Amino acid sequence: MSMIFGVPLAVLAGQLLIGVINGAFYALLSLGLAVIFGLLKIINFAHGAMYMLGAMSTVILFDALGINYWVALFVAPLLVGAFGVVIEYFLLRRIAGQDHIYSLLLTFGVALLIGGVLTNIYGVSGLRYSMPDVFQGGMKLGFMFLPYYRVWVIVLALLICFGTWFMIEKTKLGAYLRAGTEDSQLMQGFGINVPLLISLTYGFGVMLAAFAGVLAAPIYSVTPVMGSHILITVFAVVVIGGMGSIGGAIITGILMGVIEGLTKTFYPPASSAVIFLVMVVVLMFRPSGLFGKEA
Amino acid sequence: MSEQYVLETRNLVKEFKGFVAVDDVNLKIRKGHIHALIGPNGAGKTTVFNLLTKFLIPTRGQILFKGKDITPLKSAAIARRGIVRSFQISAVFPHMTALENIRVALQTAENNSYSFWKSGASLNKLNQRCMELLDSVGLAEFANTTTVELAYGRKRALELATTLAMEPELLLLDEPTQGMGGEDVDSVVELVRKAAQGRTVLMVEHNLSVVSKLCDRITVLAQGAVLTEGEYGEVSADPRVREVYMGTAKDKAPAEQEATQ
Amino acid sequence: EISNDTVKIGYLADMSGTYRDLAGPNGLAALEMAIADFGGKVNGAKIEVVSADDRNSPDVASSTVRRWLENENVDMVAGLVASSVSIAVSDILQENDKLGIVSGSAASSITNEHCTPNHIHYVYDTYPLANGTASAVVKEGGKTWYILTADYAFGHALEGDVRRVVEANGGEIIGTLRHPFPTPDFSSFILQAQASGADVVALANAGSDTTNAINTASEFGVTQSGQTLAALLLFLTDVHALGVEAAQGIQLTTGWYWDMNEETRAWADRFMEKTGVRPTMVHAGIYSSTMQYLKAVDATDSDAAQVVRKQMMETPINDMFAKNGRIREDGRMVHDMYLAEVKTPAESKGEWDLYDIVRTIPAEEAFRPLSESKCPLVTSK
Amino acid sequence: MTQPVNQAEIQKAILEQQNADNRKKMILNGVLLLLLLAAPFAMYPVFLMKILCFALFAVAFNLLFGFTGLLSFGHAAFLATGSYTTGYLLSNYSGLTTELGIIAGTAVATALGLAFALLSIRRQGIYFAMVTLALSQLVFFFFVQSEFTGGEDGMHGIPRGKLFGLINLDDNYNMYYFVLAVFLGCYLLVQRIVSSPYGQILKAIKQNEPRAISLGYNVNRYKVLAFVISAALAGLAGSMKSVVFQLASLNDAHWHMSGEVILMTLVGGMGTLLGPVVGATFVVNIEYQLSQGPLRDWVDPILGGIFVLTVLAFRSGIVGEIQKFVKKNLG
Amino acid sequence: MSRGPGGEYEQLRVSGLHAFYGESHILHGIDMVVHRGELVTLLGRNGAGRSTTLKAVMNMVGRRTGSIMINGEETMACAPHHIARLGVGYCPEHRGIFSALNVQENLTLPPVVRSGGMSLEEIYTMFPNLYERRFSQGTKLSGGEQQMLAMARILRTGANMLLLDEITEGLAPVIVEKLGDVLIKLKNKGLTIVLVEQNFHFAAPLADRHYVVQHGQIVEEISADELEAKQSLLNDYLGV
Ligand SMILES: Nc1ncnc2c1ncn2[C@@H]1O[C@H](COP(=O)(O)OP(=O)(O)OP(=O)(O)O)[C@@H](O)[C@H]1O
Ligand SMILES: Nc1ncnc2c1ncn2[C@@H]1O[C@H](COP(=O)(O)OP(=O)(O)OP(=O)(O)O)[C@@H](O)[C@H]1O
Ligand SMILES: [Mg+2]
Ligand SMILES: [Mg+2]
Repeated sequence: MSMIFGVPLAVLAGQLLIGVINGAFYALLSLGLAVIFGLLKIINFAHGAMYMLGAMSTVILFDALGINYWVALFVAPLLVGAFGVVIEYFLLRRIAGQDHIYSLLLTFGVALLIGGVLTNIYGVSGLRYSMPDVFQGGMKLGFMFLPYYRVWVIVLALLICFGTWFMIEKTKLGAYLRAGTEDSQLMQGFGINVPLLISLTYGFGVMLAAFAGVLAAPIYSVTPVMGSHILITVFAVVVIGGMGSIGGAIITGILMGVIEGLTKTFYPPASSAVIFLVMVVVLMFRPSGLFGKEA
Repeated sequence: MSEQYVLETRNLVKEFKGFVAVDDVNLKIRKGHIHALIGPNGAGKTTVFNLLTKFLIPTRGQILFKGKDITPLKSAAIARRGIVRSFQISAVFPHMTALENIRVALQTAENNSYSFWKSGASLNKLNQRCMELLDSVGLAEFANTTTVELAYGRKRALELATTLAMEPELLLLDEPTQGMGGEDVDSVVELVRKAAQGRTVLMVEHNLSVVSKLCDRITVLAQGAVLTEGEYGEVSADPRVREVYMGTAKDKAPAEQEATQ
Repeated sequence: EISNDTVKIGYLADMSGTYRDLAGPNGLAALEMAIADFGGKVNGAKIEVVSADDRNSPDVASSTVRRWLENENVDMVAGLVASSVSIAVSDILQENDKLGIVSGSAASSITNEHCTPNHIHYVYDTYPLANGTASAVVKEGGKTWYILTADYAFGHALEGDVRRVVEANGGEIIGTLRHPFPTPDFSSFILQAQASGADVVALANAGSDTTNAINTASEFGVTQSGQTLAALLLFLTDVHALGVEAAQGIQLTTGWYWDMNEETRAWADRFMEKTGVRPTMVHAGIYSSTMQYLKAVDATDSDAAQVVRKQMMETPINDMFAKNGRIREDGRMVHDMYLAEVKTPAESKGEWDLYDIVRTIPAEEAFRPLSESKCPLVTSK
Repeated sequence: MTQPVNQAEIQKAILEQQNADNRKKMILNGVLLLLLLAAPFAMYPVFLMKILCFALFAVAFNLLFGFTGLLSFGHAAFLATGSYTTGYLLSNYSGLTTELGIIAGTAVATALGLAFALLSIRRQGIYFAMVTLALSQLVFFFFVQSEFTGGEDGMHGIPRGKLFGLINLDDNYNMYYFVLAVFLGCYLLVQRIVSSPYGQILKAIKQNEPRAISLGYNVNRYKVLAFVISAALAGLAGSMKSVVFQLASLNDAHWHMSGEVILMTLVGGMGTLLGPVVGATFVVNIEYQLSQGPLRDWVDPILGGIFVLTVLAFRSGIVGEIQKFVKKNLG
Repeated sequence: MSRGPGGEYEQLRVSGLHAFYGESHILHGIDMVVHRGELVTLLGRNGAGRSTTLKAVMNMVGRRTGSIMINGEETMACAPHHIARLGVGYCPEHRGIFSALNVQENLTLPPVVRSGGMSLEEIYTMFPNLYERRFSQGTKLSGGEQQMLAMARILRTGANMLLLDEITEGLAPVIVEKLGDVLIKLKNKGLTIVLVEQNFHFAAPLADRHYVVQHGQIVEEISADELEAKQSLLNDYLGV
């Protein structure tokens, strides 16, 4: 069997595929973050918490009301999205126009609140959630065994990413959003209900995170802390892609998934640090990220 | 001998992604002149300023200051050589007092701007000079006022005073009277006239009455290129200039020239 | 005699972080149960409890414990989960010559390099974990091993112990992989483990890393493809979170299981009334160790660290937690450990009916023999 | 033009203003000093030292954030570098007197600070924050991997040793007054820096960078210097901390620590001198008191609530709000 | 009832308008009326409060008291985004070009509020620069080009009352001239225009009436025909 740096080609192929899948997952998470920062200039440190809420609510909806995965796929993100709107309306709105740092502090506080409360109710060892039967098993690709669920994840994630990108970059609504965040007062002067727009945007952003949460529920251990681990990584993705660049977030997400995957093969201990190395290097040469507009 | 020219540009070009904003511009600014750069909107005036001060990097061409090539220098270095600009929108340090604003400029001459161990009092020796400069623009009484609280016109005056504090040999003014009306304009004209003593000034200005009152020489830019150059009389007489810039202002003295359109 | 007529116990544990569930608030409940069962008084002296969250931070822990010992004359510190915390606290205990009982930590170094005459390590450590599981699995024919190791002290220690045991029993380690802590997604690592073709995939990690790995392993059909999955540190709460669906068949070593006999069940029922969940081995250990401590205080009518420790060492432990357990001079409490196998969905008759006890590992076999000890208390002899 | 005014008078007024401010500063410093001198008799010394260390850390951070306008999200790296270096040296070279160990720790942190600065200083706003974060994550990775840090278990039993080989620091009171002296020294230094000629330039850069450039200032150099000083002080804080607690752990290097110092600064009041000190005291206290009390399981949510409240209700921080109040009501 | 004494339709009636920015009290009781098809200017020195008056009409200032009627409808209670829907087009003092959008997007951004606005073609023929630069980032335009864009933008919406703040600022005379013609065209189309101008010489020949603002109050109302008579008075107010 042919080798690369002592790694069988077959294994490498598998790793790449896995990388792309995790990448799609990062893309979905960083997309929400990019939408929220790019359009609202809010540094959403509650993003991890929202991802966690998405997963937790999927499990809780099932345990409490017997709501199954398919329904949860819609209901959970909507619930979390609504929650996001509430947060925007009652908290974030009051610090509109203030320095980034305040939104960071505020959302970080919110994240601590949510995480802490849930920890006290559900503990940290995780909630049980079993995978829908249709996804049991997987396909044998010769070089690896690919669970059906991972296929589902990548397809769905990419669809949503593209849809979001199109809505923001190519539609009138998107234009309103982009402009409204620069000078909301003037936009209102043009007759556009910016406050509503902003609430909905934030709601939508966290909805994406929650959606990723639902996708994660069957495969990762669902705990109140699951979000805080992934938060910083996702931030790195957004920065490398260029803060606020929607397309950038998506492409970089996948890219990072692959790079991380390769690191996991060649030097596993560094797999959590490599993304930051990439970030430093990228920002050396492109001050506003791979796809960011020059500041 | 190019010594009589403080500033020269040779075939200066700036392109933005294919779009040529400044197209092969050759400027010659005489020592001691007040030189105006006029031209329709988007002609490239501000861009030229940005190139001269290195806020933008020229695509091609040379910039000579007192005969020396300064094209490779950085913004800060150029400022220290004695080319200082004022901005199209007034640039001040909003949360410092008027006096402190000037003092920051004066500190460039001192060599204490890195000494973080010295006490603030060590700057007081500059106050005298600050006051003189403030007085020269009629802001002495506002010395201790925080700059945000100054009215628009006064901010511009302060900015000018700050610029003067640098003892620049060449002063670049981008639309110094913009957004001003009535007597404010006149006062700025007076300021510039004062400032120009013993200096060279290059200014962009759309208010033709100001140009006609102040400037010794005028260069007209259009679509990035030099259209013509000369004294106000010649330039304003030039039909091309009228067509692209002044408009159908018939044979009228500049002063009342805007008064009736 | 007992200092200022009170025996004061400080309970220090992670109350809000990653280790919350294996000791945490319920550990305090266990401690209080012990005191209540003991009668609330010892030799007429009243028993007080103070408690704090160590936030998994040695700073917080040490400033808390310092104040307890130096200003609030606490006599004994219980709980102690994160190894960084336990080691930091043991230093302070020695300075002030007070007693500490470590129930939650896994690091075997606590009674080895880091041993002091002022603390006892009660429930388990990495040595028996590796010992129990590894030797058993090798004996069942798992000859070639691939180890997924959490890339920090605990993981490295566990990996080392496993390597020793496996090779001692004629097995072979054909690959190890050190993954960052924590790792949200294990698919890449599991894939490499599968590619290695090893008989056994061992997990030298803990908490959410372990549960994530097991989840992914079952998703990628590790067991179906004929490999054995061995988790070296798995708590009841983890298995409960995984569910028998994903965890079935996994072999693991535990110091105690609630459903072993009448005695354990009886206590577990009382515990459940109080807390709503079944106890982990740590909870049981906290109860047992506190009892042992109070008995010693009672017998010696003293709360001086050395006196009590000596007494605790001299009296063998026979309660619902351990039979013939004893505390060695290095502070290690040695007792029988158990090799358990997670039940299949078919076998499991309830939320908490999770383990089959496959084999009992005798105390002397389970723990690191004193002959190998680096503890000054032992070597200086 | 306005009627001629007497310049001399105005200048006098300005100077008097300055003196008045200085007097105010003196009085404030005096009060602070007295409080701190008396504190150990009222409160537990080790705990006080913890507060001082974090206060110093926050002061260092605020020099960069509050006074230069640079948000570093990687200051934990310097704290940790300071504490690990000092810890390692003191544990392994018994000949070393404590102060030397501390100086060494600070030096290494300073060097690291320079490296960080050179790599990050050209980045603007949020990108600057993120580069510093990334770099500190790499440093964290290094500490996790290296043997000498003891990884997760951390570094323990660091000897406090003798100051100048004379004063025994195992005595909490000696230790406290040593920490206090260092803290006050740094506090005054920062106070000086802010009002120094250099401080003026920093102020200017913070308020209008392009203008500062056009006046001929090479702003990046000034920023780098500010960053390095800040890193040095942060490192010093770490070194002191490792000596006080006799341990160094990964918590110091974790990004949460970088976050915590931001919180301390904001809660206390960024851009004010006393703010970070008050903020640190407040946050450390709250966290500590809560983790002891009946609410110990609820520390995180309560902290979260406090941050939310801070941002919504008093954004300029405790000190900032007080200053506002004073300005408004007492002229 | 929205019919003034003269019987002409009252497009805008401001009475007793006070406005505040936080603590500072800027407008002290503005009273003015603008009839349909009129072009009215607000003259005054820097800081007099003219821009603020327009902002107040758009409900863009901190706090307001008094009354603002648009088409006879009281709007003090209206949310900002409802005002435009009443057919009001606002061109702000500092242009408000969006950097996130290119020139064309900027142009087409404001929603059309009424029929009869100008088409893109008409606009581009009026401002060739904009056509030339239509795909470059809005804020990359020159100062003057941005000014044109800001003006052109609202001509598209078909608003029938325009509030224009310093639209000639920084424009070359030739463009200023062109703008003059545009305003006359618009006026002839029956649009109502409130013009804030520094450049009196530009405003004078266009306007039907002038309001002079000082310290947040209307201190003088001058109709076009009185202009000669009151010229000197005006010069005092404006300090020309
Ligand atoms: N950063 C840039 N990127 C792309 N195009 C630019 C940029 N800056 C300026 N331009 C274009 O270059 C041309 C010249 O701009 P400049 O600002 O120099 O004009 P100007 O002469 O100052 O006009 P005005 O008198 O209106 O200020 C304009 O067409 C403008 O759109
Ligand atoms: N956002 C604001 N906050 C506080 N005060 C303001 C604000 N905007 C304007 N002001 C003040 O309100 C007063 C009136 O401002 P306004 O812009 O209406 O003047 P103006 O008549 O438009 O003059 P110009 O626009 O030529 O400066 C000025 O004193 C100005 O300082
Ligand atoms: Mg310009
Ligand atoms: Mg205005």
